[in-house]
Amino acid sequence: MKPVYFDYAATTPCDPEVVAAMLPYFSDRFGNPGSMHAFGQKTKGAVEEAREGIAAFLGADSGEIVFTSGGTESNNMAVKGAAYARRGKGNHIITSQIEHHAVLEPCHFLEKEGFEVTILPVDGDGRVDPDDVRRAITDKTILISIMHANNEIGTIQPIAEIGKMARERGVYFHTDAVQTLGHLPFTVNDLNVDLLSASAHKLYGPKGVGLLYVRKGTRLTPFMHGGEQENKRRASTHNVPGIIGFGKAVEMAQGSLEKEVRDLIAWRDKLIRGFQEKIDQVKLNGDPTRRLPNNVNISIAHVEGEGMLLSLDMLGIACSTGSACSSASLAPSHVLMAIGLPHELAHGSLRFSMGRPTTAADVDRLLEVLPPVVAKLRAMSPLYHKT
Amino acid sequence: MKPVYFDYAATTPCDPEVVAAMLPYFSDRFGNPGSMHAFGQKTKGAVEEAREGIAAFLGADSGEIVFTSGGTESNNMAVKGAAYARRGKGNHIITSQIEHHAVLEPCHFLEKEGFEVTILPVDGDGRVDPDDVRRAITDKTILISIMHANNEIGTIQPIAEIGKMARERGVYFHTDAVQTLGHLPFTVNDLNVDLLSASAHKLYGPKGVGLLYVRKGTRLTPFMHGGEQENKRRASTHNVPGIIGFGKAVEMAQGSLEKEVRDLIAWRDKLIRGFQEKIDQVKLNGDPTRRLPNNVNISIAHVEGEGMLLSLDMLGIACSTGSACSSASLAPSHVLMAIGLPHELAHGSLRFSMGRPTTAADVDRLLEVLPPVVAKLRAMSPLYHKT
Amino acid sequence: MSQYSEKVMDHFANPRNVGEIENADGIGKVGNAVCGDIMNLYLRVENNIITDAKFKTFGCGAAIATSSMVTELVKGKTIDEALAITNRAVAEALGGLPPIKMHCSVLAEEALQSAIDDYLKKQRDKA
Amino acid sequence: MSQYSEKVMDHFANPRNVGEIENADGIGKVGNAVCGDIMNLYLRVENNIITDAKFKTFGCGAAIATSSMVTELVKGKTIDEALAITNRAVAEALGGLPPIKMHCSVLAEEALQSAIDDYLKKQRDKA
Ligand SMILES: Cc1ncc(COP(=O)(O)O)c(C=O)c1O
Ligand SMILES: Cc1ncc(COP(=O)(O)O)c(C=O)c1O
Repeated sequence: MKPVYFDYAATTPCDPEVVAAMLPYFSDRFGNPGSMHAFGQKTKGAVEEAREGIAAFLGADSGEIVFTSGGTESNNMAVKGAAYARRGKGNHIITSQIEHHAVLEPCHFLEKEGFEVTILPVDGDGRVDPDDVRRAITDKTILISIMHANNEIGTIQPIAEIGKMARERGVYFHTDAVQTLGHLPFTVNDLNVDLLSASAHKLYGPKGVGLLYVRKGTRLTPFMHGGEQENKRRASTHNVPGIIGFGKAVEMAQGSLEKEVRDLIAWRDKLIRGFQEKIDQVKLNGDPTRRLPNNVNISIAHVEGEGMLLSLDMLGIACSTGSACSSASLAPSHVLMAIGLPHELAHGSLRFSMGRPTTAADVDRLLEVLPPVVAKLRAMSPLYHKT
Repeated sequence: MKPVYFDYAATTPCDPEVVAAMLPYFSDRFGNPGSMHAFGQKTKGAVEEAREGIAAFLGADSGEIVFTSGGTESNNMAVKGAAYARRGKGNHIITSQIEHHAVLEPCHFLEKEGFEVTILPVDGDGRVDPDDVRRAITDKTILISIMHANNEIGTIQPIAEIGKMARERGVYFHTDAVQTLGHLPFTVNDLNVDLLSASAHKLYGPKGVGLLYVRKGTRLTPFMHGGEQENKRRASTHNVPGIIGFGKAVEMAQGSLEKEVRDLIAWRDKLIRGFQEKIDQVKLNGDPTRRLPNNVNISIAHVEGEGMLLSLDMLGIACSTGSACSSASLAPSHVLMAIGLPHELAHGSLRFSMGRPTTAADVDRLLEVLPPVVAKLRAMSPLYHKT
Repeated sequence: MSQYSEKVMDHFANPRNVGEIENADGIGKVGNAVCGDIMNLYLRVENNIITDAKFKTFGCGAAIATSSMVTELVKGKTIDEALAITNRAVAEALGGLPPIKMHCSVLAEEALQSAIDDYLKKQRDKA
Repeated sequence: MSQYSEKVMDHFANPRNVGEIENADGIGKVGNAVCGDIMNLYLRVENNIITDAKFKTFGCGAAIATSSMVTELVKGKTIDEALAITNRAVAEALGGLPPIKMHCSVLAEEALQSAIDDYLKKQRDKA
């Protein structure tokens, strides 16, 4: 049987149309957009067209889009760039416990450089309380970075509300929208953000290309220092095929977003209900309704995540886990810890994330395959006792 | 007539074999190498194979290769990474006037952060004097960064000698080999380097992927902060197709390098002689013999570079210029200034760079087309008087 | 699944000797939920020879495979022979473990030591 | 060549009025080699009307095109009319210039002003 992929939050396959759009830019239209000759001007035009399409989708000006190498770079550029640019004004940054490492690690780096970072807690569903943000803002606060939706537990944050507050206080506001661009409908004005990160490979575009939206007037110290590309904001030869692919991916998302959200929410809720009916002692992680349409994250008591993941993989189902055993650091997911999950339940977590190619049959198959896997592993577990 | 490309130093077309190697990794083998399931493990294996092939070509261990998004990132990572990691030991960095902006700009950034940077001059041929390096080293020196060969004037630097000195003094040594990987034969041990940057799109690989060689034991603070990829040295989801393409490009260079160097040197010297015979008041920029096989950089008195570039482009020949008019900053090339060229000659510079697809007929065509272009523009020039 | 050897995958997918031994002669319980691995090992010992071994494990693939392997390795061994089984021996019998999973083999060794300690203590208590 | 408009490329490729005018009635020389643009403008003036204009320019494509355009624009104009020609007018006549090239149109305006100043000074000297 063909393996079924339930890990779209980790990465997505390039849509064949995206690949087709990229293909001419590898060997035929290969010029460097920075070159003045015809080879260069041709690709420059194509890059600018992609930029305009993406900007329009985001409700932004094309001059506000900076292409990067991915979500991680966008987050580094936003956090470090704003911090260095506004050091004259203050040294305080506010973020949350459930941010991606690509926000938290730059913050930790900046702490060593003399910045102060407030890391806000979240509630049991993984939501940041806007009142906590309000209370944390001081005269020295220069940047707030709160993600749009969490990649592990799918919780959607009250971004617009926090953004409004940030604007009132003259604080830059960044959101990591890597999990939401092309998956939820929004514009940068809806969200009240100054900076927004996205990554093409999460929406059927290629790996290795991302963007940072930078609202006009937002000062940023460059992160990638060097040549004068991207209006001197981000150096390095443009990844032309990547950018073209990103443009195409956004164009396609624009067309299919609405139907996708509807389908995915139905399947997501069917999976959640189904797991809870078929398996005892299952907990849903993350907000039950304010969550990504494609995200199901559960903790299954008394079994460990990697064991379930491996068993599912052998049965042709690919998913991910927040278990310690799956990471190089041997610590369980910081997100699951932040929502107050006991260690044992954190170790027993599984994330199933769906995508455009997911079918109703895939969902049914998963609902059939998981319960016996859990039963088999629970039979080996010294912790499990039927309730 | 088909346009002829003489700008391989700016970027190269992907070899069709490289594209073919990448293709399966967009939509079919698309897994995230960080994922534990079969989709991820398959691409992880492919990434590691590419790493091993490239490492072998460089005479390095595969554990010493870190994949990045290009030459700019590699340079940023090397320079900033070494500076932050060794701040306890000292704060002094040595580099040269003819480095790429992707080295100079990180250095300027670090100056604002309290580091001291010595920027060494070069001689009229663009060579750094190893004795200057020796004299510049102090007890506080933590890093020396000198490029392997210059991208504008092609001069090859005495890297091995400088590297030996650096090692004796316990100073990290970085070289920007973006213009030489796959174009000159060398290993990291030949060069005595601790850190070496390269970029795939300069050797018929894809744009948006590069590498930093990091000699075992070299301490670097991460530049791209975030997840645990690349042994925690460089965060962000791997650009799998890009890395596979890079691996293939290196494999192909390995096969063709020797013959290419021979052909290109012959054509290079034919062009230089030909220009000097057919056009009066032409100066070769860069070292006449210790130069990249594919690089011809000349200054033509009394005409401006952009005008020549446009005229050539209309006649189907693509090249580049160090003229101010071609850059956003309106300053002529810092490299041409560093070799002591008067402004007027800097404005009249052209770079022709050849590549694997270049033919003898292309070379002849260029020799035919340039002289009348120069004559036409000189007829308009208030500066030109026949000698 | 290139992370694990075929042997590991086999012992994970078809673990040997799962379960508990009633009135076991030696019981070892190691690990805790915080670090994500719990291993319970049960031994039946007759005339100083381990005649049966069973396990229950909460843990990753490697933890289950090492549990399974250690029960296989000890069966038929004398107590002294069993005491000489190191974590490396368990890992090697599985065709190797990824470096970040070597701690699972350590846990298996500890479980075995602990079960034997328990057996020896019970013997002393009887005497 | 999307950087420049078609008009710019036309005036660059086929520049009008290249050359010098012997015993010109007004000569303007502006720019220098350091900034990379030098423009020399020559005017023939009869009865207060510019009857001929020529140029010699060292500079980029935009510098050559603006030189060519300004010579076209002034021909047949009175001195007062010519003085009213701004850099924007030159740029517009060329279908626009990229922002970083607007300084070339400024240079063309300056060359024209300088040539007319020279003409007026010579007239005064004669009188
Ligand atoms: C929320 C979030 N932020 C950032 C990233 C990093 O993006 P990339 O891997 O493209 O650098 C990811 C995914 O890896 C993500 O899910
Ligand atoms: C010598 C040198 N260093 C660094 C770079 C930057 O590489 P990339 O454009 O891949 O970031 C280039 C080319 O652009 C180069 O020629």
